[in-house]
Formats: sequence, C-alpha cells, structure tokens
Amino acid sequence: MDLKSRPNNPSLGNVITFRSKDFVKWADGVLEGVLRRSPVGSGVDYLTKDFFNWATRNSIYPLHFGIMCCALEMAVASAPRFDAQRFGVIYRSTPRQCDVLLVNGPVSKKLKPALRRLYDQMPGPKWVIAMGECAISGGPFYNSYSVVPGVDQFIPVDIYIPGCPARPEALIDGFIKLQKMIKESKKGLLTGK
Amino acid sequence: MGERGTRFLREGMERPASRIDDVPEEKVIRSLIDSFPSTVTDFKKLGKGVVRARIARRDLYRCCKFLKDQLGFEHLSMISAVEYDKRFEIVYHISCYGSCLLLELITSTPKDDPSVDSVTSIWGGANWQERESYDLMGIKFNNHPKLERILLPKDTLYHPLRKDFKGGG
Amino acid sequence: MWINMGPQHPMTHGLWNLRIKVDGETIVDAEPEVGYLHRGIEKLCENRTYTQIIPIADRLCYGSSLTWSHLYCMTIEDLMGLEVPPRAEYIRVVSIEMQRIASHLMWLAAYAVDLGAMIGFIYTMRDREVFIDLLQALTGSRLTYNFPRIGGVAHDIPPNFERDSLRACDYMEKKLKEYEDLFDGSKVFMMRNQGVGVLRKEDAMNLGVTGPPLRASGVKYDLRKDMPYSVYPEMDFEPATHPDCDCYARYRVRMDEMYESCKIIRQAVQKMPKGKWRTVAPRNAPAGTGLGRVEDPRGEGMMYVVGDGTDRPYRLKIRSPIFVTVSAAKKMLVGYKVADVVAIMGGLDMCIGEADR
Amino acid sequence: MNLYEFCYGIIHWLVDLINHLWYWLGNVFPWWFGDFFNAVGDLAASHGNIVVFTILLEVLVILIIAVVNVLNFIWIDRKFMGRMFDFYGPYYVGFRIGGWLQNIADGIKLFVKEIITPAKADKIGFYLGPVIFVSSSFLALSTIPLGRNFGIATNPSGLGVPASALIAFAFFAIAPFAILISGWSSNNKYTLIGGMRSAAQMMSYEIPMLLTVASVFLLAGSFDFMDIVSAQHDIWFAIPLALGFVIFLVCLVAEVEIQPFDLPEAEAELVEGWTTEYSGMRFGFFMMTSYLRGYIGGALTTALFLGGWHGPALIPEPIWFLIKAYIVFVVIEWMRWSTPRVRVDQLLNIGWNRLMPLAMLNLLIAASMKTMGWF
Repeated sequence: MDLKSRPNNPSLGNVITFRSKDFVKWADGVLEGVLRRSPVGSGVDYLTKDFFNWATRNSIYPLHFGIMCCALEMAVASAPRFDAQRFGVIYRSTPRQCDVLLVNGPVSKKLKPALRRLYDQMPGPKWVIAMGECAISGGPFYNSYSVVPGVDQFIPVDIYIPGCPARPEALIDGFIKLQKMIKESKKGLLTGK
Repeated sequence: MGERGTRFLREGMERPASRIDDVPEEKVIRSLIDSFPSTVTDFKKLGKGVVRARIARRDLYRCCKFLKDQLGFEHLSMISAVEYDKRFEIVYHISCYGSCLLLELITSTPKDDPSVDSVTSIWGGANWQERESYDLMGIKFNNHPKLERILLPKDTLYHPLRKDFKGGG
Repeated sequence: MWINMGPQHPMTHGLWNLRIKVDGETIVDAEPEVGYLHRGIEKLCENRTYTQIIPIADRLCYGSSLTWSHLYCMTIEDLMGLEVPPRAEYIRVVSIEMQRIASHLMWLAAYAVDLGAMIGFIYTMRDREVFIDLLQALTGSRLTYNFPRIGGVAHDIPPNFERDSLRACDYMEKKLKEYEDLFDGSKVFMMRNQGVGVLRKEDAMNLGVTGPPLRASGVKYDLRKDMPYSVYPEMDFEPATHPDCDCYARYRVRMDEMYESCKIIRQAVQKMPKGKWRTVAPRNAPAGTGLGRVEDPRGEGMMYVVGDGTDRPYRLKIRSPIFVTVSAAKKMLVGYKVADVVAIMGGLDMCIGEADR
Repeated sequence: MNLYEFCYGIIHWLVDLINHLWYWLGNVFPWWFGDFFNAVGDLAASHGNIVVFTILLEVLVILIIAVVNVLNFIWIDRKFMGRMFDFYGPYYVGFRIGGWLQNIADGIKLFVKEIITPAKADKIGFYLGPVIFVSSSFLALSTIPLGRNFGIATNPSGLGVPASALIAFAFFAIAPFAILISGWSSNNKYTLIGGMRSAAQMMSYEIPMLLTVASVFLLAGSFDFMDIVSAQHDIWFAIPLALGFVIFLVCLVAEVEIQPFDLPEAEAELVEGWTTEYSGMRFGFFMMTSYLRGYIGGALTTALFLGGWHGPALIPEPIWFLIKAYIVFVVIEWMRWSTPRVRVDQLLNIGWNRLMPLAMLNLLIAASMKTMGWF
C-alpha cells in the first residue's frame, strides 16, 4: 500500500496506517457525523435550541469601533440617559470577542480593507449593523471619490438604522430588531436546522 | 466696524487716515517692500489685520524666513492650493501671535511644473499641510522631508482636487 | 518593536492609526497616520451650491459641528459681503459656546475612559445631555444641527430658552466643581497627567499647534480675543492659559474654558437684542476670495473660499486644527511610556472628521 | 453545619445502597459468583473509599458555591456599577429578576460562539494558558474553608490540608505564569505587553502581600486557616494590623488585576490586554476566572483579617463568611469604578518603594506585639 497517497479522511480499511493526527481527524469526523446526522443531534438540538437562542440574543457584544458622527450617539447610547446595558449590550474592544460589527459612518477606500479584516476576525455567529446614512448608502458623501457607497457592498448587513446621525433611541431599537431577527432565525447548534 | 468687531471687511472700506501709521500691517508692508523690492508685489489690505501680497516663486523661501525671523510671524495657519487655467496658486496664511496680524501670501506656479520650495524647515506645522497639498492637488514641494500621500491610500494614481479629475464630488 | 494602534483601537476615538516604536515600554519613535475618514469634502463642495454645503460643513467635526457650519457661513458672508443681523450673531454665539461646552465634556468623557476612570465618562455624558437638549430645542437636532445660514441663523430662539440656558449654566458650574473634585482630587489622575506629554512653548508655536494645547503651553492666543469675530468683542471673558505645557495643563485649560463659556452664554443671553435673525443671501457669490477664522474647541478653524461668480464655490479649503496638531504627536510622545499614549493623544481631543475632511 | 459529616452521610447512604445490591447479587448467585459479589461489596464499603468519595463530593459542593458566588459577583459588579453610574445595569434579560440571568446568557452565548485559534499562535501555549489560569485559581479556592466545619476536610473536625494558607497563596501566585504564557503564545503585540506587565506586576506585589500575610501568621502562630481564624475570636486582625490590612487590600487589587492596577488588560492602550486574541468559551473562562479571583481575594481577606466566620450566632458560619467576602468585593469594586489607572512604572514604584517598607514596618509591629505577649 502506498503510504504517501493516504487520503485525508481515510475509511476504516486502512486504519492501521493512521497517524495520530489522522486518527483525531477521523474520530472527529465520525463523532460529528453521528451528532449531526443521527437523531441524537436533532434531539440535542431540539432540547437546547431555545436556550441557546435566548442566550445569544440577550447578550450582544458590539465592537467598540467609532467611525463618525454616529459613534458619538453610540457612546451616548451606553451613557446613563439611554443605557443600552439594560439589554445586555456591552462594548468590547477586540473583534475576537464580539458578535456585532457596528458600522457607524462612511467607509473610505483606505478603511475598506481594514474593516473587512475586522469582520473576518470576528467569530461566528456574527451580525452587522449599518448605523446611519453613511454606512447604508454613503449618505451626504454618496458621490465622493473616496467613500464606498454603502457598507453592504463588501460586508453582509443584517440591520439598517437610518438617520443622519441615527439617534441613540434608534440604535437601541436596532439592537431590539436584531434580537427579534436572531429569535426568528432559530438554528440548532449541531444540525444547523 | 469697531463695535461689531469683526469679520474681515471688504476691500474698499477704509479706516481713518490718521491712524494708518499706527497699524502694524503698514509696517509689515513697508519692511517687505524694503527687503524684497522686486518679488513681493500687489499688496492689498483685506480688512482689519489682514494683508494680501503676492510673491514670486523663487523668493518664497527667503521671504518666509524673513517673515519668521525678522517680523515675528511664528504661526503658519494654512497652506491652500488653488487651480486656475494656466497656473496653480499656493496661498500661505501666516499669522503673528503678538500683533494678531494675518498675512495672505500668494505664490503661483505654472501647470507644467507645479513645484515650490518647502517651508517645513521654517514652520514645522507646514509639514503635513504640504503633504496634503501634494496628495490632493499634486504640488511638489522641494526639500520636503517626506513628501508622500497622507490622506489617500499610497497607491492612488490621481490628485482628486484637480479640475480635470471628474470622479465624484 | 513597532506597534500599530488603530484604526480600530479604543485609544483613537476615531479613525486614525498611530504607529509607535517601543523599547520595552518606552516610546522611541511615533508616526501618526490619518486619512481613514477622508471623504473628499473639499471636492464635494465644489459641486454643491453654497446653501447645500452647510450640512456637509456640519459633518466636518462630529464633536462640535456647529462651529464648522458657523465658520462656513462666516466665510461665505465674507465672500458675499453680507451683514448679519445682531440678533443672529448673539444666537450664534450662544449656540457656539454651548457647543464648546458639549465638545469639551465629550472630550472629558473620552479622556476619563482613556485613563481608566469610567465614572468620568458617565458623569460627563450625563451632563452633556443638558446642553444637547438645549441645542436640540434651538435647532431641532442632537448632533449635526444645520442651524447657521448664510446671513443669519435658521430660527429664532424657542420660548423659555433664555431661562433654560441660564439654568443650564448654573447647573454646569456646579457640576464643574464636582468634576474638579473628582479629577484634581484624585492622586492617580494627577500622577498620570502631571509632567506627561510636555510640549514646550517654542515647539508648540513652531509646529502650528493651536487651541487648548497651545494655550496649555503658555501662549495666550485665542482668536475670540485676538482677532475677534461675531460679537465676541462685547463679551467679557478671559482666555484660559496654563504655563505647565503638560497633559494636566491641557485638562485645566479646557476646564477653565468651560467656566468662561458659561460666562459668555450668560452675557450673550442677557444682552441679546430684538430684531431680525436672518437676511436673505444671494444665490450667487461674486468672484473673489473669502476668509473665515474661528476658535474651534480644538484650535484654530479656518476656511478659505474662492468664488467664481456662480452659485458654487470654485475652491473651498478647510484648515483643520487637529490635522496640524496631530502632526506634533511625535514631539510629545517620544520618551514617555506606552500608557502615556492615551493620556497624551487623548489630551489633544482628536476629532478625525475634520482632520481627514 | 458540618460539611464533612453531611457529605460523609450522603456517601455512606449511597455506598450502603450499592452494597445492598452487591450482597443481594451475592445471595442470588451460587457458589464462587456469590463470593465474588460479596467481596466486591466489602471492598466498596471500606472506610478509605468512602472518605475519597466524600472529599470528591465536598469539592463539588465548594465548586458549586464558588460558581454561584462568581455569578453573583458579576451581577453585583454590574448592578453596583449601574447604581454608581446612574443607570440600571442589566435588566431586561430572562424573567427580569434584576438581570441576574445576564451572566448565564453571556456564558451560554460564549459557549455557542466559534473558537478561533490564530494561525500564527503557538498552539500549545495558547491552549495551555487558559487551562493553567482557571485550574490554579480553582485550586486556590479549594483550601479556603467557609466555616469551622465547612471546608474540604478529611475528618469531621478540621481541614484536610495542613498549612492551607500557604498552599492557597502558592496556587494564587501561579496565574501570572499562565497569563505570560497565553500572552506570549497569542503572537500579538498587545497580548505580549499585557503578559509582561502582568508578570512584572504580580512579582512585585507578591512580596509585600506575603510579608503582610507573614505578620498574620506570626500573630496566629500557624499557617492553617482554621487556626488563623480561631485566633481572631476576640479581635479581628484588621484592627491591630490596620496597616497590614490596607497593604494587603492594595496588593490584592493588584493581584486580581482590577481597576487602579489593571494594567495587563488596560483597555485604553492594550485593546483587551492579554485576552485580546481569545474568543468564545476560552475568553468566557478568563472572564469568569477574573471574577473568581475577586471572590478568592475577598475570601482571603476575610479569613486573614476580618475574623473569618466569626459573628453573632444567628446566622450560620458560611453565610457570615460570604457576607464579609461580598463586602470586601464591593469595596474593591468601588475603587475599581472610581479611580483612573496608574502607569506601569508608577505601579512598580508604589510596589517597591512604598508598599515594601510599609510591609516591613507592619511585620515589625506584628513581631513586637507578639513579643509583648498580646497575642
């Protein structure tokens, strides 16, 4: 048997020639297959779906990322008068620990790669909120040579919050809309259904 | 105009003749004329404490040095570049902390060779403003320590504020 | 080791990048990089009519948008040779000073968070709402007001505005005392600020630094006093200065400016004359140039407009104070610790909207 | 309440139940099968086995108490912060019981999140960091008794671990290495600086802290929490050693990395400090453990300085202990939300130039009090 041409996901037939990494991968695959495709997976999902969904929608961590005017309203939204913390909204500074990318301003061509990178650095499940006209369509700068007209040209956007700048109430409303959206798109962790 | 204080008056409004000698802008004009008789021209008083003058490109650096060292213009407020049909005009707004004067120094450069001497070594604040003028208008500043694009990405090919650039705006 | 701080970094309060070279924790080189928020406003303005530019000028600086639309209107009035009714000037001064207080409070909030004192953020944001409410009553909007017009202001003041603004000033002065207790009374705050980010007088003047950082370096230069515009000559106030040149001096200057602003608001509200608040501006401006200079909360704001006789400006150049101030960052940063970056750059009150334009 | 006896009782009952099963099997099956089952029953019922299982059950009970307390602490942190800051804190989540469920929601959400390992990270260190951090903190917890008879013990009347206070501090001091490992292996400059800062900070505050603790040991004449607490029956050590108490609190704040001394995760300059690259449940563990360390800190302060579980007999001992720990925690939180952060060189200055001599002085005071025969 040719050892060099081992398939990535070997079947049981050549179990003798496994390396430990292959074995782990194989075991992983088998377990995952069992969990995902068998009634075990869907049963677990059935039991935990609501709970996980409740947790996910009640603990939204947006990225602490200010671009323009709306960034101030974002700050105000977490200050005493509007108090977004009531809904479990806590700003984290690193994309690794965030659920929501809050784009609150025009995206210039210089920023575009950085923003895309931030989005890619976030762990899933993740959502994007386009806050304010600039993020939705470019706003007053829609025909500028330097502004990308709308953040949805390169990042999928879930919630649009209109306003120039969007008021803090509107931002909180956006978070509640996002909660509703998460609630409606209920998915099991294992089967993805 | 004194009470409402002001905004810069239009040319044509004149102040009482008797006080002209006391006003420092006259002194500035006089000393500039004395030092650069041929290159500094076209003086105009725009309002209280605002003087406009034109200067030939070759004497810009020397004149700025003179302004800073001899006349105490310590603050370079703004460098703006304006494009006209045949030339670029570069407008320096230079002000003085002590006497609260603002000097609008205009120099022009032909379109095929848009370059002037950098004044960064005189006023450190000119550094980024010159880079900006280079970035947006494409004016070259000789002897600038680091003449690179500042606002736009490094690989941009155009100078957006030029009138022949039609993309956006 | 080069460290990139930005564009997404809690220190930046906006969208810029500070590259610092560190040796251990000590900074040996620094290089700010701006341009992430460049919107090409100067180009946009060339293709908008004079009236259409007011909202765009508002969006130049999100911290103090009123100042910029006011500056824009002043510049165009200078170009057109318009006279503004006195009542409009008084309304403008009141609103600008309110905006200045709101802007400084926003700065204080951000600065407190930078230094780690969350409580400062919360208290200042809470009290900022008072002035935001007043401005909202005056202009109808929270952040970008679109209020000044070429030749006046958009509306007259609403009913009870005088009473409310006087009350707000009293409230603010009381609260400022509280902030002084909170910050000046805190040993840790003083430790973080005193002797940090020293920018000597000569350097500040040479590098074109304006506004509170310049006054904190001991230069008494305030355009409201030195080249007075609007109705500032009739106001009795004293530009705040401090001789220490460090972060604490910048903090102190801004605090004192808030006191002065309260004073100006009181005087302006009490002296406000009756009459028109707006004149009709022509659609086309004459060919020529116009210049406006104001004392923005962040420094010297300046606009230079070239008109060509049409209804659009031929060229509009904006001088942003922060754009020039941030280029002095290296002078202030080198030799201090990484932790001082937040104190020093926070103390400049960065507002990238106007720096990038 | 005697935890050992309680657990022993439960385990004994369970073992009896199982034994009956074995003996019944022994009776049912004939011949050597029956003998075998009887022998197994005897083996299972041996005293040693029961003690082992009792200790395991104790550990479980203490763990549950700790986790519930940590959830409470996070909740108190948020609500107390809210009260200080003029807002409500978490409110609308779940059944609206004051937002207590917010922590659970956060935890579960982090559990559901994707876990990212950066491509250029040092894998082993990246995985090992959180493990060491969490486990060492829990180990430190295991040695602290909540009451005279409410700790992890091997007999009805006392602790299982002699010199438990020393062991607690030993475990408590492992964390900076974990932070250093995870900071270095994340392959990120912020995490690296955070890890280095953490190491420097903990090294320099460990020493004054242990010196003050040494003064407590001196007065109590023992390394054991039981003896230390019972030595405070008449007077809390916080009163004669007031200086030491303050030093200990300051060092504690530095050790658990909260606000005036939270340099390793200084949010303003180092994004999220050494946790910057961690996502999902790994970050959840870090977050939980930082509060757990707050709880341990409160418990240590209570045991060493605030008279442990001593208090009017109306309330059970563990509750007294927890009340005091909560109060210490709230005081620490109060400091956290109202002071700015110090700089790293200032921090080291405070540690070496101020706290060290004061800790020495405190030790001297304790020694002289001991020689005077007051304790």
